[in-house]
Amino acid sequence: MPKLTIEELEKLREEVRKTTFIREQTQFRAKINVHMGTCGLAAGARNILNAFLREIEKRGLTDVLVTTSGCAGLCSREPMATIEIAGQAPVKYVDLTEKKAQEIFEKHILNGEIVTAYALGIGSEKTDLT
Amino acid sequence: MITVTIDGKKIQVEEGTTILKASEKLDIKIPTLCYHPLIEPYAACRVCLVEVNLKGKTELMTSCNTKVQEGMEIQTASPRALQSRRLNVEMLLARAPAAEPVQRLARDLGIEKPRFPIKDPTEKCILCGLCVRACEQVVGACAISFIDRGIERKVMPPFGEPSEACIGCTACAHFCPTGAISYEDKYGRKVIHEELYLGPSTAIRVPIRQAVPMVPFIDEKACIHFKTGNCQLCAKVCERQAINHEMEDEIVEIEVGSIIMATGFKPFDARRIPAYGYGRLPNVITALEFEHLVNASGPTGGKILMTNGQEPKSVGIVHCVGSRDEHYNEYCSRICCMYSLKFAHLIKEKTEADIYDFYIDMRCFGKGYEEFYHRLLEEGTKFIRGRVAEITDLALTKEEEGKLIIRVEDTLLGVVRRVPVDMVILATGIEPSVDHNQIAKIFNISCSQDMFFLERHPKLAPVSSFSDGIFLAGCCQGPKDIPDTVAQAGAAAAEALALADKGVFALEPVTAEINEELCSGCQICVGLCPFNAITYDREKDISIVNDALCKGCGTCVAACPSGAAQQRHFRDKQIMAEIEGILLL
Amino acid sequence: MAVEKEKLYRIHLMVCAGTACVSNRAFEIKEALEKEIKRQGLENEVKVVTTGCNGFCERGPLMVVQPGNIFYQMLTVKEIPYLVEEHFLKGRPVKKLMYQPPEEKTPIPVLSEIQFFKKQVLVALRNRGLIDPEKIEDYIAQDGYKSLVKALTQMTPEEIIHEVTISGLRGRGGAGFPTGLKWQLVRNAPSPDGEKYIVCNGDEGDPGAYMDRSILEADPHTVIEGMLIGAKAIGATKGFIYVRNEYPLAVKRILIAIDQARDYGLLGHDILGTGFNFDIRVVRGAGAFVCGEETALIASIEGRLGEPRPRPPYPAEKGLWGKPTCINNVETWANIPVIIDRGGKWFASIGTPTSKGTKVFSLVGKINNTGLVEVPMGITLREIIYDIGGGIPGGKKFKAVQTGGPSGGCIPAEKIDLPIDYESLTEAGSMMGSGGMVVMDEDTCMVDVARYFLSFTQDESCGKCTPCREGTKAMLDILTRITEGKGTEEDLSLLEELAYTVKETSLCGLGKTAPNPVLTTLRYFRDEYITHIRDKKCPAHVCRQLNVYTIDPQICLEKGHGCDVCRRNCASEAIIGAKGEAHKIDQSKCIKCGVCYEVCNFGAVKVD
Amino acid sequence: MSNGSFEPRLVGFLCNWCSYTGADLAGTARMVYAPNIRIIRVMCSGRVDSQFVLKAFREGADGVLISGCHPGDCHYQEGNYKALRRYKLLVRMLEQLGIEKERCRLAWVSASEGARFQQIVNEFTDQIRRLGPLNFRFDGGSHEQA
Repeated sequence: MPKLTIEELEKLREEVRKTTFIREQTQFRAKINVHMGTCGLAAGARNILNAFLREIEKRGLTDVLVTTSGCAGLCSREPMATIEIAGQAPVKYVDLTEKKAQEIFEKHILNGEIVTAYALGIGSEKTDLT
Repeated sequence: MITVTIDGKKIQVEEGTTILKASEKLDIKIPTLCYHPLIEPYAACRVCLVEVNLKGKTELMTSCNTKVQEGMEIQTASPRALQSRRLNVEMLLARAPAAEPVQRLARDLGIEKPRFPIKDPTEKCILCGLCVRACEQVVGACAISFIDRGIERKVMPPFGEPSEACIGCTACAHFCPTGAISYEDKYGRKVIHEELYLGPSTAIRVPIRQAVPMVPFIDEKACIHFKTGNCQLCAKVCERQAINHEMEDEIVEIEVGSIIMATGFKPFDARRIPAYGYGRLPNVITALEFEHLVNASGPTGGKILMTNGQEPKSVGIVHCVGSRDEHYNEYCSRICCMYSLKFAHLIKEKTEADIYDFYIDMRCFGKGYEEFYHRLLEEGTKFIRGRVAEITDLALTKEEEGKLIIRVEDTLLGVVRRVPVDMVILATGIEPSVDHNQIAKIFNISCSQDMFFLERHPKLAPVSSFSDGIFLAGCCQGPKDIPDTVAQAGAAAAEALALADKGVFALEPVTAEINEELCSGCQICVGLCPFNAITYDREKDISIVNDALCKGCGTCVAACPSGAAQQRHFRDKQIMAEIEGILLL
Repeated sequence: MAVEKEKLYRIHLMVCAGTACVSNRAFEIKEALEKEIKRQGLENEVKVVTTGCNGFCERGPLMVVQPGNIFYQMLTVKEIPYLVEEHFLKGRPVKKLMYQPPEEKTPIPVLSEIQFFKKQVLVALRNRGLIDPEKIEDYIAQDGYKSLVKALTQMTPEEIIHEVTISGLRGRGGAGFPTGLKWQLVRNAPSPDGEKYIVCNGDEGDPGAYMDRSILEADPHTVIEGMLIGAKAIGATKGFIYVRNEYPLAVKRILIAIDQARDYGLLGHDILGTGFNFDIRVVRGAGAFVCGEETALIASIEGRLGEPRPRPPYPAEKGLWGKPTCINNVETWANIPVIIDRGGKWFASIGTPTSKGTKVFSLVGKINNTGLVEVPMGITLREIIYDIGGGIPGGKKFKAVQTGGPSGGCIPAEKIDLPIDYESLTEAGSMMGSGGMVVMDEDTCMVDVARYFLSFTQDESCGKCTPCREGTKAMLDILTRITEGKGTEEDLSLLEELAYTVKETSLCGLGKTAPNPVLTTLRYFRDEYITHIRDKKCPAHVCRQLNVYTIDPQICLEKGHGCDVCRRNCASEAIIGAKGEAHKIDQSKCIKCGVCYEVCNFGAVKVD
Repeated sequence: MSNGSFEPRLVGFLCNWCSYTGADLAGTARMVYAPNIRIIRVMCSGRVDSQFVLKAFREGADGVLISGCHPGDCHYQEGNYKALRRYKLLVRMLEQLGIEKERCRLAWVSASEGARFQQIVNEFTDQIRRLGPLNFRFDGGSHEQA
């Protein structure tokens, strides 16, 4: 382990923070909820989840929350995920693939426009974001 | 300088002085237990607590280590200080009831019985740590320390076994205020007969009270500094800083013009006469031992006591022990008669004992000596003329039980008597000192038959020896008493001064000389001369005599084949002429 | 340990691995979690992190799920599979594992909502539950060593000391000596060869106090950073952390932290390239309570017998090996980085005019929420005991609280609204001390409490000075006699005289504070002493020798039908009666051991 | 020289420090010893040249005594040792000259041994008396007065 100079220390701080932010972050700008019921998992929800995680990792964002939840009920259109920007109504996307997920991430999460092509519906039960 | 008031009295002291020292200056006594002036204050016993008021805040502080500060008002016996001191002493009394200083302090503070349970009534240790700190700071051996904690705390060597670090200096025992540490008395007093040297009590001491000069010396074997490199307390307390542990014995060579031999004598060893029972029978002592006994600085402080500590009722003094006797020394030691009379007189003065004096001839040769002898007669000393045959403790009759019986042939009554006495003094004679022969060899002095040094001439040169510049004084030349010794010493000194005063040293006129024409340079004489007075001159190929070194023995002259070497006043021609003259008749 | 690229996980499980939880099988729970996560294939998404003590020890073993700050407590290995699947896979937090306040019905999922944590203000314990103490990177991520950089590069020693002085920080070891002033003293003290030392006092001998341990276990780096800043301020050349050997986990973690700090160039030679040299060595204490006292601690580090020496000279002038030494408690050092980071003024904004900042108390005894609480100075006892502590278990009445461990004193229930700070506690006869807070309810006998604490200090007295060695033993004998009913009136006055003298004349802090429990219990609960002495009775039935055990014949017959359980268990055959009959106790034989009272299921045995 | 009894003529070389003083002590102590001996004082027995002994015999001496300090006592440290060596060689030479070995004797007498000196001289005189006169005179030719 090389001896750190002050700059290296600061760089290391940023580096590590990128993965430990979730430990104390309470407010998030956006929340991605991948539905991982047994059917979702079978349909490949895990890859979608990892895709989203890689997107966050690539951009080093610290204000996007990724959670999973149980089956949303529409097993035929799995894998599904609900994207919710703080203050806006959540949007549920269906029949996701990794590529679609990246597209949704850039358009919806980063720029805030909803990708209606893949969306099933807008607005569903309210989740609080604490 | 700092000014403080102690018990109302104002005093100025240097900075850094402790309250205790400042109080001592005002001779206010503050009790202490774990304090010792030569050791760093430990402030453990808390008995030296005093009430101190500084800038409005009053507190109890230990006076042994707290340094004075400007404007302090100290009360050494305020009610608050007294109350806390009393309770602490009471607790200490419960821990160590047998500790004598604590008992004294408790009495002063009005404590009869401690209100706390007494665990061990014989306990003396008050855990003040003086022994531990002395062993560490003063001696430097660190052999003992505190072990365990709280109420179980005790002073122990490691694991309770005797520690190798201990050098047996007993410093811990001396520093212990309560005598809790006892030590096996190795350096105690010796019994009076075996050895006069009574063992060191401290490492630095004056040899004996009458030592000249009366100056202490350091006994390296007993001194802690030479064992651990520490201590040096004597140097610390000596105001004149006269002690320097670095000094060592050194051999000093001094060039002198003349030497006065005053090597003294050795008392005759009374053990060589088994019949007299010296060393075997108790209370048979030699004259020198009696001298030590009767001396004020002696073991009994001048009282004449037997080994059992009581005064003898009867004393026998035996003359000519080892003198005037073919088996031992034929010569008379001159001094025994007179000091025996002195002893008789002293015994008469100091005790009620009756005194028997066994003599052959009473030799009172000096001024006023005879008159002293007559006084003794009047005082009632019983004089018996005869040589004592034997001293025994084999009692034949009842009154002889437990006494020493002196068997003597009383030549005046013509009968053999048995005189029972409590104590016998053997008037031992004088013999040449122990290393008499080595000294004689070193200084090349010849000895007379009785092995004392031989003077050059009994009448013409009584104080000079055969070697020029070496003079004799005192008993080394023959037995004599103090007046004679002093006189002879004066004479020897005068001779030496005369020699030195002249500045010129008269050589013997009989030195050898070598005639240069006759000398063939054979160098026989060079190797012959014991004084290396002859040297070979290479250029002239002849030998030359150095007049200053030549002692004039003439050995070279006799050996010279060519007669080149001649001795002044003893030339060959002169001796040949003598031979002729002497044989004319 | 190369800095492998940190992977982004979506969930971090902060499993508490403080000594308490570890002894509660925290590590088994961790393994169960990891096994389960692997089985569910979540190993790239869910990361298990072991942290230092979370504080809520009552409810161990604990886990906090981040993000979301979900608090799980009293976990058992059995429930882990269900938990992993339910919460981490399906995202539904498990209600029955959450904390549920005794009276209420609905559990509280989020940690910050829980009463125990709500009123706490974390400064010294800021990183607890957030970082893995054995990873320096976690600490650095939490702004670790940021203050050190600021101190080394932007601040002069005088500025640092100024900052600490205006912060009003006072020693958290117990004496409460202003830290800024102490640093200034050590900085000014001359040292011929320039050697000066700083020491972190982690001896923490008080029974029931374990905040130093939890700081060393949870966040060792904050102590190191604090000491580095102190070293720069004072000009110290070497540092020592003196930790009790009875804290093996703390020793292990502080050693790991020191090695990591050295590897990263934050300790040793030319720190962070600034040319500043400073190193720290850990010294393990041999378990003597007296070595918590600064001069005894110095003696212990020097390898000598651990016993205090008279002062002055104070350690600031002549301490370790005769050099100027600054000794501060673990918690004091832990506050330093925050003060430098957020400024003295911010720190001074917390607490009371005379006692600034926060204090960590270890809340123990008869309290529902046993654990470590860090509260701002000035908080009242009521808030600590009821709001944070969750009140007294079993609905018992609150009687008193002992603060400051064996050197502290008892504060009676009447003073429940006493704001806590150095002066208020001292005025009440107790002292802040290390921060131990033992809550006592009506079933506690104050005489026995005094006896217990005194037996501790008596046993731990180093025995050097007479009052402490002999005085504590004498006081203990008297108190023992009183609890055995043999006490007399004179005993009481002698006890008071002893207590006063030992407090006044002892050489060091141990002796000076040992009588506090006695003095405060005498001051507030004198009546209990009187009942023990005159009526030979112990109201709280704690002093068994004073209890009288009798059997109510009626209950014994009707309810118990003479079940004979008590007779069989009575060791001294003091109970007479055959099976089926009412039993009786022969008072002459009864040694008052209380076994019959415990074994009788029908409450027939009465204690008076 | 009455021919009734032969009175030997003896010559004694005495070292100044021991033997000569011993002889003097014998005198002061009124010890009587045979007058036959004529004493020549030399500084040390080492000074006695063998020629002196021969000269004495030639001049009519019947016996020659050389006397020095006891070994180790010599005032000049080694003089008497040298005398002892010369004496050993001398007596062998005397025999070759027809002079009985006993006629020349070497003795150690220290300054205090007056009695011993007396006893040596008397005994030496009787011995020589028993040996009878030497008559070692050269006939024909008088001694040139060297």
